Parts: sequence; C-alpha cells; structure tokens
Amino acid sequence: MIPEINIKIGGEAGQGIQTIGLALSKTFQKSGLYVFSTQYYLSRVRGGHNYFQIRVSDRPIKAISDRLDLLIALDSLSVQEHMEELDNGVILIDRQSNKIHSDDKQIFDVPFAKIAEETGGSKLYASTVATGAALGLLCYELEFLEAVLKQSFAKKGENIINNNINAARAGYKYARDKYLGKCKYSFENLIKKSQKMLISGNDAVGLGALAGGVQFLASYPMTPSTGVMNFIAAHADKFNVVVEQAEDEISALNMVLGASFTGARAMTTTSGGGFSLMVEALGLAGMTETPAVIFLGQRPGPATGLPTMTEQSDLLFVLHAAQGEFPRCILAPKTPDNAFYLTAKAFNIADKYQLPVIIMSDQYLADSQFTCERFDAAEIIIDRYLLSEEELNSLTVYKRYAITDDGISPRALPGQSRHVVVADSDEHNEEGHIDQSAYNRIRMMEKRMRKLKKLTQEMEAPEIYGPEEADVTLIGWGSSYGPLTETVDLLNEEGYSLNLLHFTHIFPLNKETFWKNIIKNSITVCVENNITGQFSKLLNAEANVNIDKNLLRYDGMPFTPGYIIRALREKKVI
Amino acid sequence: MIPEINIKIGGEAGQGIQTIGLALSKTFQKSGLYVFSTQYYLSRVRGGHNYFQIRVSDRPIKAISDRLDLLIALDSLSVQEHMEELDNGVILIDRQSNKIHSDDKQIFDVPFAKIAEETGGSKLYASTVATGAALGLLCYELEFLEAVLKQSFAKKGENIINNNINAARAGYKYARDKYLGKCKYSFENLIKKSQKMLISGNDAVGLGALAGGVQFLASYPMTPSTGVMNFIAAHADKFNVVVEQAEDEISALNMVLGASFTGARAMTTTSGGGFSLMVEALGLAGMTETPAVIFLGQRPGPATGLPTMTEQSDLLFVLHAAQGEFPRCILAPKTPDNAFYLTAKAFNIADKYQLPVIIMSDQYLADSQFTCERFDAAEIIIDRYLLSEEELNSLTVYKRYAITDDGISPRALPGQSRHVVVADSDEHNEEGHIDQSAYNRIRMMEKRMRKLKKLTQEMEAPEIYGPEEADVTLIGWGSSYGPLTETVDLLNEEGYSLNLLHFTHIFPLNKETFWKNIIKNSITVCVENNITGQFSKLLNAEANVNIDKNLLRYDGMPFTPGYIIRALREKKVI
Amino acid sequence: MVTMEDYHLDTEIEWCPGCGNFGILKSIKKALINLGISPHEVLIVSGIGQAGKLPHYMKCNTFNGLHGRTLPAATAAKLTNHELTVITVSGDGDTYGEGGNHLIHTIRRNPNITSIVHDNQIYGLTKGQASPTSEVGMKTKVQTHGVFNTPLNPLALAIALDCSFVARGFAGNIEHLTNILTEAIQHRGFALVDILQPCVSFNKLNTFKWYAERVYRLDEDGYIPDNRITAFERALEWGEKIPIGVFYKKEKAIMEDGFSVLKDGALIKKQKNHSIIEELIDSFI
Amino acid sequence: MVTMEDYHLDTEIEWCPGCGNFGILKSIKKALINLGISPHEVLIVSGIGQAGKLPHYMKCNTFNGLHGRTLPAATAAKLTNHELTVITVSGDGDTYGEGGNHLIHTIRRNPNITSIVHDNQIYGLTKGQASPTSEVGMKTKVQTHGVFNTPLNPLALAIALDCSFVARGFAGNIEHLTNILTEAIQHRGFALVDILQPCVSFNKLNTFKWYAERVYRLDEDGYIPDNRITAFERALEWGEKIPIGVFYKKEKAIMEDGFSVLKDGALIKKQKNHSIIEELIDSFI
Ligand SMILES: Cc1ncc(C[n+]2csc(CCOP(=O)(O)OP(=O)(O)O)c2C)c(N)n1
Ligand SMILES: Cc1ncc(C[n+]2csc(CCOP(=O)(O)OP(=O)(O)O)c2C)c(N)n1
Ligand code: SF4
Ligand code: SF4
Ligand SMILES: [Mg+2]
Ligand SMILES: [Mg+2]
Repeated sequence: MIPEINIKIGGEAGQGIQTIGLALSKTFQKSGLYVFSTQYYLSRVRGGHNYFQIRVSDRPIKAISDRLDLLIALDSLSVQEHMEELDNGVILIDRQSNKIHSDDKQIFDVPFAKIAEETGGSKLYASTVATGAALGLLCYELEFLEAVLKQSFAKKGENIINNNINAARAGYKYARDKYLGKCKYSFENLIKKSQKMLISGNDAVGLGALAGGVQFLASYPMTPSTGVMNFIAAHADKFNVVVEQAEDEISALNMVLGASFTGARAMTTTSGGGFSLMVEALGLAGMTETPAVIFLGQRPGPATGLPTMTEQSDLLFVLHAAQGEFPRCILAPKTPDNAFYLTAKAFNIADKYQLPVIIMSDQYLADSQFTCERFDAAEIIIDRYLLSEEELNSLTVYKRYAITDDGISPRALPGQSRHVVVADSDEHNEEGHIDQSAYNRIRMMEKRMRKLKKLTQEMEAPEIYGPEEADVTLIGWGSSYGPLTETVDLLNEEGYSLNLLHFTHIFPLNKETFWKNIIKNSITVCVENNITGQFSKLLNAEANVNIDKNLLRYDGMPFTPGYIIRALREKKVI
Repeated sequence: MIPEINIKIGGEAGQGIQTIGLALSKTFQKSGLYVFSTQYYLSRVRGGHNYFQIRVSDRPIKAISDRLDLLIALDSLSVQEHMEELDNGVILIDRQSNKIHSDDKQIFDVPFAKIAEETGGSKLYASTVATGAALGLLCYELEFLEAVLKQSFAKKGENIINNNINAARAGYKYARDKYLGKCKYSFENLIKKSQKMLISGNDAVGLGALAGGVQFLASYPMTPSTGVMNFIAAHADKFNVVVEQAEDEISALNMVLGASFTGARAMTTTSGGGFSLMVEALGLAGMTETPAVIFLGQRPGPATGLPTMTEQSDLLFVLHAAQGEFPRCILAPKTPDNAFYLTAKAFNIADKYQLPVIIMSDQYLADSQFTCERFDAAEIIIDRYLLSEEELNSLTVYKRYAITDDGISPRALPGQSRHVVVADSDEHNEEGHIDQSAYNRIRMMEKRMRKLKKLTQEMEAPEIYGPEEADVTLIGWGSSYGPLTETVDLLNEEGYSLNLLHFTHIFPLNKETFWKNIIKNSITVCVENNITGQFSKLLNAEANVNIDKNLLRYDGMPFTPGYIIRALREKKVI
Repeated sequence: MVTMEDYHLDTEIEWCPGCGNFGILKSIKKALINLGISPHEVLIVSGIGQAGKLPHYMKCNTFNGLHGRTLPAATAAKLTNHELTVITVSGDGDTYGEGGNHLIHTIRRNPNITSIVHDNQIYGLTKGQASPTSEVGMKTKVQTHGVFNTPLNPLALAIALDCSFVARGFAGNIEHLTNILTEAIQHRGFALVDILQPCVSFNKLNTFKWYAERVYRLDEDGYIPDNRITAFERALEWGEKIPIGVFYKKEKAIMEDGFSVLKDGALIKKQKNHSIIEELIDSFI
Repeated sequence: MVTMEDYHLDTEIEWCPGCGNFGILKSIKKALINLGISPHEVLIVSGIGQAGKLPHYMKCNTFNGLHGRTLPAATAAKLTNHELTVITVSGDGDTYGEGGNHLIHTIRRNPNITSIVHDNQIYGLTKGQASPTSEVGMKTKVQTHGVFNTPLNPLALAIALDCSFVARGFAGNIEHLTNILTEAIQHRGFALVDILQPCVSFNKLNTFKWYAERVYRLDEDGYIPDNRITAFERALEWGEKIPIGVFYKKEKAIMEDGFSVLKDGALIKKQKNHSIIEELIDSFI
C-alpha cells in the first residue's frame, strides 16, 4: 500500500500549533508529496484546545481522515482528547513539561523546551524542536524543513534562521537517535522535487482576486474571512490595490459600490454577521447595476454562533437577501484551485452583467491547505465590458440604463467623457433619474431580470464524479467536494455503487438537464453542513428536483469521509 | 341593482386630497354603507399627481374598481389622467382655478376656492367646499359630513369647526342647487346608523398591537410603515407604551430585543430597506430566543425602489433572512380586521415560542380603509408564558435554555428573582454561557428548531373562498385577498368556475393537507405582487406543491379585480 | 468657461415651493462655476430624503445611493478616481442619524471630499419626525411630548474629531453660502458644511425668519478658524445668536496620501503588471 | 452584605494571562460590591470581542448580544425595568467602530446606564487589526503601512455631545478604576468610562509599561470636572502625559424622565386597562 500518514498537532492557543503545522505541511509538500491540512480552533487567543491536522500521501487527497498516525501533543489535554483516534499511531510529547499518566509504548518523549533552550537559547524554539523531532521520528529528510525555515524566517534575519535550523536539527537528532527503528512511516525513498502548490482556500481566493484584477478592497474583520483581507493587503502595493478597513460592514459594501461605480474592480470580504449588515447595499448593487464581488466565509450561526467553526447555512439567505427582486450570482468553490479560478471569474461576471456576485466559502475551506496543480494565471482574461472613450465620444446622448435585449446596458464611468453617468437607488428611467411611472417600472424590472437568462449560459453544469450510473447519487455544493469524492471512491472500492453530483455554480443554475437523467434512477442524498437542507430546497425551487434524503451535519465540524459513510449506513442508504 | 359608487379625488400633493378622501369615506361609513378607500401618492410633499379612491356600496367590498362614477379633480392634470376611467361618470372641478379645454356635459363646475373665501374667509377651506359639493351632487344627506367635521376638528376649537361646516354647506348647496336632477347616484333612501368601523390596515395593526399589550416600540420612520408608529405613539401614554424613535433600524430591533429580554412586549415597524438593516438582530432574536414582533410594510424594491407604492416582494427574503438557521414565524394579514387579530396573535406567538414574528403587510393594505365589523377586543387574551415568582423561588438552579421536549425553555426575567438570566449570541449551554462543543451544539440546534413543530399547530390553514371544487383555483397571500375574492365572485357570476385558496399564516405552514386535494384537479394560478412568484416557490419548498401558473404584477400598483380578470384572459385560463 | 447653463437639467423640481433646498442647489452650482469645474468632472453622491434628490436637478455625475450611506460610497469613489471633484449631499437625518457612524470615521480618514448637509432639523421626506438636530420640545406625531434628546451639535462633533474643515452656511444667504462651498471644495481634505435649511412644510419652528433673525457671520468680528479650542467654543453658540461661516480649518494629510498606489495618478488609470502574479503563485510551491 | 463570593462564577476565563481585562473584571465586581448591589439586580449587556466575554466570568444577568450593539439593547432594557443597574461592557472596536452611531445617540438620550469600554486600541479577538483608537503608525496585517486615520478621541467626542459623565480609567490601577466605576454607576445619567486596557497579545505598543509611564490622575492637581470647555481641553491631552479620572460631569434630565409612563414604577410592572381599548375601537365607528 502507498504510505499515507495522518498527523495532528494539539495544544493550547498560543503554543505554536499553527507554526508546527504549517512547517510540516510545507516540508512534505516540498518533497513532492500531496498534503491536506485543516485547522480547528476556538474563539480565544490563549489557552483552550486547538489542533492542526495534516494528511500526507503520494496520491492526491482532498479530505481529512478520522484516524491518526502521529499525535504531536503540546499539552496533556491533547493526549486525553485524541488518544482514541490513534489506534496504531504514536504520540510525540515533552514529558518534562507535561504530566501524563499513561506509560504506553506508543508514547515518544522528546524534551522540546529543554532542547530549545539549549540550542536556540529560548523556550520560544520549542515548536521548531517539535517539528524537527516529528520528522526525526518519521525518518524524513531534514533538508526540506531547513528550506522551509529559511523561507519562513527570511524577513527576520540570519540569526533567527540559524536558531531555528539548529533547534530543528537538535529535535530531529534527538528523536531519530532515541527512537531509531521504531518508526513505522518511513518516507525515506519517496522524495522528489515538487512543481505543485500548497495553498489554503482563503489564500487562493486572495490570489484569484489579484489575478482577476481587483483594485479596491474594503472589509471589516470577521473570522473566517479575515485571511483574504490579510492576503490582499500584504500584496496591495505591488498589485495596485487600495485596501481599506471599514468602520463596519455597511460601510464596506457601500465603499465597494462607490469604487465600482467610479471604475475599480472592487470586493469585500465578510462572514454571515457582516453579510447581514451588507444586505441593504446588496440591493443597491442590484438596483444601480453596479458590479461587486462579495466573499462570504460561512461559519455556524445564528448570530455570533460558533465563530471559529464551519457550516454551509447561509445559502438561502444569500439567495434572497435584500428587499425587492434583482439578479445576482452565487458561486461556491470546492477546493483552493477552484477558488482561484472562480474568484477571477466572479469579477468578470460582475462586470459583464453589472450585478453582485457572491463567493460562498466556509471556515473549513478557508483554513484548509490542499496540494494543487500550479495555478495558470494565463487562463484568466480580464474583461471590463466598458464603453471605450471613442464609443462615448461618438454618442450624442448616453443612457446608463438603456433598455436592451439582453438586459445589459452600456456602461461608462464618471469623468471618462463629457457624458455624465447617473445611478439611482430609486426606480429610474434610462438616464438614471427617478421615475415612478408604472410604464417605466415594468420595463426596468424586466430589463434587470432579463440579465439572468444570459448569465445562465456562463454557469457551469454540475460535475459528475464516479460512474455515470449508480445506485446512490450523493449531491453536494462547495467545500464538501473533497470528503464527498473520497467517500465515493472508498465505497465503490468496497463494492457499493455511488456517484457524486457536485455544484459550484449555484445561482442561477445552468439550464442543462443531463444530470437530471443521472439521478432519475438513483437514490439521491444531498449532503450539507446545515440543519434545514438548504441546497435541497434550492434544487427543488430552481430545478424542480426532489431529493430523496438529506444528510446533514450542524455541529460546527466539517464532513469527513468517515462521517459520511457512517451516516449513510445509519440512513440505510448503504 | 344595488347602488355602488366609485369616487376618485385627484390633484397635487398638498392640495388636500387626503382631507377630502377621508371626510367622504367617513361620511359614507357613518350612514351605514360599506366603504373601501385606497391611496396613490408620490414620494414628494408638494406637487406631482396623487389620488384617493373611494368605493361605496351597501354590500361588503374589499377592493377598488377600475371604473369611476365621480372624479373630484383638484387640478386639470387629474382630468387628463383619469378621464378614460370615467365612462359614464362625471367630473367635479373648480373651473375658475383650473383651465380645462373640454366642454363635456359630464363636467360639473363648482368654484371651490371662491366659495371657500366667501364662507370660511380663506382658500384653505376649498377642500371642505369640494367635499360638500360632492355630497350635493350625490344628493346625499349633509348631516353625516357635519358629524365627521365636528369629530375631526374637535381639538381645533369651535371656530374652525364652524368655518368647515359653513364651507361644506355652501359647497353642498351650490352643487345641489345648480345640478339638481342631474345626479345619477342618489343614496337618499338608504341611510341608517352604523355599528361598523372604517379603518386602514396600518391603524388596525396599531390597534391590534395595543390590544395585544405592546409595551415598547422602537422604530425608524419608513414609508409605508410609519403610520403604525404614529398610531401607537398617539396612544402611548394611555396604554403605557414607551415609544422611541431609533437612530437607525439596527438600533430599533436591538432596542426591541433589550426591552423584550427585560420583560416588555416589544415591537418595531419598518419597510424592506429598514428590515435589511435589522437582519443581524433578527438572528440574535433567534439565537437568544427573545420574543420580538416586527411589522414590515412592503413597498417595491430593490433599494429605495418606489417608496410610496406597493409590492409583495420581500417574502423569501424575510423567510431566510440572517446567517444560520433558527425558527421564525411569518403572518400576512388580508384585511384590517384580520390585521388587528393577527397582530395581537403575533405577540402571543412571540412570547410562547420565544422567537421573532414578522407581520408582512404592504403599502396597499397600509393605506386602504375598509368597513369592518367592530373588533372584538375580548377575544384577545394576553399570555406571557413566563415563570411565576413562586416557580422561580422554588427552583435551586434556573436554566434559561433548558433542553425540553417541545424546545421551549422556561423563561424568567432579569431582576424577577434571585436567579440571574443569561442570554448569549454565541452558541451557549443551558445556562446561557458560551459553549463551543459539538455535543452542546447539536442539542441546542435541535432544541431551537423543535419549536417550529409545535408552532405549526397554531398556524391556520388556508381559507377556501368560493366552491370547494372549481376549474381554476386562484392562490394568494396577504393583502390581495380583497381583489381575489371579488374576482372569484365576478367570474363565477359570469358562469366560470373559480375558487380561491388564501394564506395569512405563511410560515411555518399549517400541516393540514385538505387543500391539496382541492387543487389536485384544478388549474392553479398564484397571484402575487412581485416578479418572481415568491409564494409559489414557498409552496413548492414547504408544501411540495407545484403551481401551474403565476399571475404577477410588479408595476407598483395593487391588484384590482379588473386587472386579474384581464390577466386570466391573457393567460387563457378563462 | 463653465456657466449656469452647463449645469442646467430640464426637469421638474419636486421640492415644495419656498423650500430652502432651492438656495442650496443654486449655491452648489455657483461654487462649481466659480471654480471652473465642468459637470462631467463632478460626482455628487447623495442619500435619500428631500436633500438627496438634489443631483436629479442639475447635470453632473450622480450616485444617489442609500439613506445614510453617502460617505463610504463617496470616499471610495474619490480613492478610485481622485481627479473627480466629489461632493456628498444629504439631509440631517441621513448624515447625523442613519449615517452617523460613517461621518465619524470619514472625518478620521480625511478624504478630499466635501460633505454638504441640508440641516432642516427635521425628517422632511417622511413627513416631519424629529431629526438628530431638532430642537428640544419640538412636537411631532412621534415625539408627542416634544423632542427630549439633546440636539446633536454637528460642528462641535466634527471639531472634537479634528475634522479638517468645519463650516455652517444658511440657505437664505446664497452669496455667503456660495463662498463657503467654494472654499470647502477647494480645501484639501474632508470638509463638512452644515447648512441651515428651512423646511416650509414640516418645520414650523426653525423658519426662514427664525434663522434670519439669529444668524451672524463669524468672519465679521475677525474670527480666525485655526484654533480647535476656540472653534469648539464658538460651535457651542446656539440660541439668540447663531454663527455661520468657517469654524475650523486645518491642513493635514489626506486619506489619498496614505496610499502609495495613488501617488502618481488615479487608481483606475493604473496598469496591471502580469508577471508579478506568476511570482506570487510560485511562492506557494 | 454583598461580597466578592456572590459574584463568583466557577468557570475558566478565556483571556490571555496578563491581559488588562482581568483588572477591569475585578474593578467592576468591587464597584458593585461597594454599592451593595446584588448580582440579580445587575444587568450587563455586552458585545462581541474579548471585552464582550466579561459577563460570562461573573454572576449577573447577562445579555451578550451583537458586536457593536450593546447600547440600544441596554437603553431599552433600562427603560423596561429601570430598577435594574444596567451596565454595558464592550471593546473599542465594538463601541467606537461598529457601534459608533449608537454611542452618539445614546449620549444624546442620556439613559441612566454605565458604559464601560475596554480600550486596548486594537481588535483583540480578531487578532490584531487597528481599532478606531489605534495610534497613527501602528502596523498590522491590514494596516501594512501603519495606521493612517486620526485616532478617535472618545472623551472629546463625548464632551462635544454633552455627555453627562465622561471618565477614563486604567486597567493597571484597580483602586482608582473601582472608584471611577462606583461614581459612574451612581451617576444619574449616561456614564462613559473609557479604560486603557493593555492587550498583551496584539498591542505591543500600548503596553502596561507604556500606559503606566504616562497616566496621571486628573484630580491630583485639583481638577474639577464641571466645565465643558476645560474638559474638552483636558480630553485632548494624549502623549507624554495621559490624564485619567473624571473629565466631565453634568446633571441633566435622564431619558427615563422623558416618559410619563415611567414616573411611578417600572414599565413591566404597569397594569393594562382593558376598557380603554374599547373606547379606541369605538372611535373608528
Ligand atoms: C434604511 C432606510 N430607512 C428609512 C428610510 C426612509 N427615509 C427616507 S428619507 C428619510 C429621512 C429624511 O430626513 P433627512 O435625511 O433629514 O432628509 P430631508 O428629507 O429632511 O431632506 C427617511 C427616514 C429609508 N429610505 N431608508
Ligand atoms: C457584525 C460583526 N462583524 C465582525 C465581527 C467579528 N469581530 C468579533 S470581535 C471583533 C473586534 C474586536 O475588537 P474590540 O471590539 O476592540 O474587542 P477586543 O477583542 O479588543 O476586546 C470583530 C471585528 C462580528 N462578531 N460581528
Ligand atoms: S418637505 Fe420640507 S425639506 Fe422637503 S421639499 Fe418640502 S419644504 Fe423642502
Ligand atoms: S488578545 Fe489581548 S485583549 Fe484579548 S485576551 Fe488576549 S491580551 Fe486580552
Ligand atoms: Mg432633514
Ligand atoms: Mg479592542
């Protein structure tokens, strides 16, 4: 069998869990392996119990496993919490700093803190020692970690780099020497050079926005969306982006609309609570036909809910948000690479159709890193769909909201020519001025709604994963793609017959109907991270499809193949 | 045939259209006739073209007619705009003040302004003169108008009352004397004493709130909901209500929740734009299980839209508003009397199920007056569903969010006993404190959602109007009841076979299914004031019912029987 | 030369005859003409209310957005194309009520825009509820016992936030108002111009006459608007005498200065450099 | 007698060790004990942020609502049962950022509540973005070139709005803070208490040491907090020397006075009179 290894780093917030996790993930990645990592954390800065989970394999992976091979325990609570997931796995711990009762042979003791002080001169290096020790235990080449440390601490100077490298080496040596031969998961002969990327959902959205030509970002911080704002802010200067932290989310989306009206590709990032505050401005985007891209990192609600966890429970809210009726577009990326391309696409759709596009992600995808094929930025073409200055100069009258067959009116920018551009949140005539007449109202409503029809053509049909015909069709949307595809693979290997119908282009739905034939004779199970089965309802309302069963999870945790398989068994679907 | 008369008063904002309209409506009402009135106005304080339309009959009526018998034109534009609706009707106008070209015999000229100055000493009385003249033309008893004027100007003193009465008398005399015998619509012998009420949708909601024991109201003004706030403010002192104008709608609903948590029956009033800003707090009500009543007067969107007109386009938004999932209740009154009882019921539901209840009305119902049977306040029982002080004192521990079978936890108020009450917008445990564990999350989500099941039992099934079996079943919700019932009557009289299925209890839907049998063999036509057929979609998602056709109106105007019949013909349903 | 005719729009004005808004509309046009700015070089971002209708009555680029939300939209528009003259126009309810939070933070940002507040001390369009600046005791259908809350003093508030230009005008003095607006538009930074604007339909207290009897020009007694404490003191004057003019003026860095990407030209004119995206992608390998 | 024990809640406190919030928690409890108020007589309305968690760490009635929305909920709670001692607890981001509009208008209303702001000059819970009070130049992941906006001066703002009680405390001086809080809770009207609160995890600039070196007590030089102009001047002091204490105090009518229905007892205790509804119904006949 192909070696696959599952590592969890557990401990309190502030103990350096993320540092170890990221360093290990990158290390494996650099050596050409496939990595998948995910994070679980509480809404606090110090203390509590958090973890970082990594799965490494030499074949592509897109989900976490429920089973652990190596637990790096930074506190004794971690041992307690995750012992049961270990089954055949081992624990790496600093017994000098953490009292644990168990005297299991599975426990490998390395004095992280002591080694850190001896080599780096400070306990601060304990996490680097632990990283090194983990690799030592796995008999893994240390050079990859050294490369990672050099890259990570490049800005901090030689001294810090060397301290880290020394700490890593010492941890590595200690573990390797002390436990040589005990290691079950040697990757020693597998190492090659990678051309793949390791990237999280949030970073991929940020990268997609930059590739898609974002010029303006206004946001108010909110977990789990903040990472996208941070990413774009970090690269704003190079990419000519204005980034502004708004005083609240109302301001954020109104800023985006002001920027967009004036000509910038503009975006905001938020989570459900912030989106709630953006609702009125969403309608303004609809009414004034101002392009806007909204990144929504979902988390469990209602209200503050579980701020650091995951859910897919804002779908119908986003679909119907704001008074009145107007066209919008909803995309839900399934993986970081998909997030990259969809984000760039979102900007083109927003510009072409002059409407708001909402990218729906969630904490799970936001904070998970996947090994992906290198993104192809050349695939991304930026098209602004604006009138040119020549076109404008040749016009005697310019009508911002001219009635057209496809509902899309010619767009010009203020200051671009001698024609003034007028946008209005009231119902307005073709020039953009207030008009309350019934005649005008009907024409304008129909014009705006007409845009949806053409937009449908740009929406992708759902992907079918697995065989074309199967007994059971799983249905999913957005971030659950990874666990769902793995579920299909695992169960089909076991002799069951399953396939997956997965949606990333959520609204308006593509009008192709081939997939309806696929589900005609199978049992359909819609798998969602929410309690009411929102995507099922959407399919019912928008595609007139009746789903047989809902498989729902709403405890704040993402799906794993194991969870889905257990639930399918409980529901007697398999 | 029973005499029925349709009057329209047209003119600029600020010319006293409403004064005349209200006075005439009340006058007819007082004499025991059935009155229905409705208003059309623009978003401006002076100028433009507004009108007030009145239909009077000696049998119950619940809609406007498209046909006019009498047009009281306060400007020449009104003649131009409404001439065509007249057919056999007549125009009353002051030709000295308004130049019109037509020399039609239908035109009856009364110098309102001149008579006003002669009798009351000021042009300000012109509208009263016009009111009198209209009654003169109809050969109507003047005493009823005199009673109305006395009542209306009671607070302004004897002098003002007398001036108005004199002006009315002079107008009456002038018209009656000059045009005696020309009058086609004499009601002379029909007059009796009324025990019925004439009331608008907004006033009825206000009255229902007072009868339902509202103690706290916080709102930000927004057409067409402001009338409810005004009504409650006017009676606040007598009814022990605290009324506060909030700085914005976010504040309004958060105030309501603060008041409700502390023990007041609390309410806010708004329209779609304001509701958008309340969305986050709506979720807070859901999460903290704090009762709240939200009155939503719908108007056409998106954004500012058509601020003074009507639409039913916020339904799916309200149904799904706010991140995450939690139970809510939606009611949509069909008439003022229904609005009265439903509003009171909303408070009981909010208290019993500890959730937000949204009353969805619209500009049409808000500003329309109906003749109703006298409201029976004794029918309204106020039940707070709170723990008593004795119950609380007998408890050693009080758990605000105790897990129960029906999902409803015992509610106590802060300060009521030595037990503290803790509410939290984060996911919380039974005591109300933050708890991020999956175990707790599942229990709490299920507890909250469980409340919907029991609530379903309090929701009324749809009303069937007309025969149990019919070729065509019209389906409607909320304020369209009047025009829809009249449509059914008119068409059945013509020999067609129609009935109506009408919903006022929108979510959660009552689970009775008898009505599904009724529509099994008929062509279903869902009639809605919106462009996407929102109630159709709701029926599909919540009751798994497929509607055959949608009959939609989205020009800002309410339905009339005439409009519906024309549309049914166009759609070849009849 | 830009003329009144250039700004003319052939349309019906929906304000009540005699409304103070007419004077403000005229003053804005005059100020722009004074400064030689053409209609297509101006962007007026307006709110919802009687004041918010203003850009429908003159030729100019217009973003008539939501009630209370002029400032974020205007700030972002300015950052996107700082070659435009960006002006916001909205009511007292809009700016100080619904939009209060944006006012505070826009002052802190100090973008180079001019914010014109039609302060009629009432909600006009919604027919006469109290606004944040309504006088104590004024009765309305909602404030049945009269206004209770301490009226908001927009000038004192702005000075407390170190707003870079703080002024008050009067719709009844078009010449003076035109001067203030001209100076405000010229000012490099955020300029708040609160304008006393009689509402003839709903505010029967603060009428043209009421204002005219009370207003006096700050500059008449040689007042120099450069001291924050003195400005604060003058801002507190309200009653028998109401000062109009520029209360406070300060040169400080504007928001646009804070963005290096705006240094050499408007954001929308910046070209993208495609090679850097490849570099960034590579950093994830 | 109420004791520390009465307020004790057996729970893990989720703040970072060394956080300034611990001092604030202690001072609030002490102030309540000083005043002999029992846990069930207190309602703490809190927001979202590290500060907002506070009522989960002491026994009291609690409404932990939304980020930025403490004040409307607290105001209404007070109007509903004015026998409760109502206190709001929230962060600088919460009160001055997201909730800025409510602060302005709550000051204007002057309800008899105490508003405690944990001012760590940073967004703590969301891991270190600038807050409205962050110092110019402070770098964060979002403010990569350092904070640009003029920091909001909450005391000057409150004084400009004629707030009836304006004070600043320091989380590092529990005794002094307890005194301020005691006075604030006793004050009849809206009391704003801004508290300098070191955030040991994210604000490396405004540390315990930084504050300790700068703060001095206003009352030490005999300052009397009764003059709005002087108070404004002192509120502008920030730098080498940072004053703490009561800046401004004024007796004025409180919001509750504005409602005749609140004259003789709490709103929730009022009985309904059913006959008047019949009268009102009759008026429509
Ligand atoms: C979110 C929202 N709430 C309420 C309204 C209704 N509304 C329109 S204008 C207005 C107030 C108008 O007052 P002001 O801003 O002072 O403008 P004025 O009409 O006095 O010029 C209100 C409350 C709205 N359009 N949007
Ligand atoms: C509407 C909304 N937007 C954003 C957030 C995310 N959020 C939680 S706490 C916080 C800021 C915390 O800063 P502060 O209020 O100063 O409190 P501190 O943590 O510093 O005590 C933010 C932005 C939220 N909960 N709700
Ligand atoms: S209502 Fe008042 S503010 Fe509005 S147009 Fe009329 S006078 Fe002007
Ligand atoms: S992050 Fe800062 S404010 Fe939050 S608990 Fe830690 S030290 Fe305190
Ligand atoms: Mg106003
Ligand atoms: Mg803070």
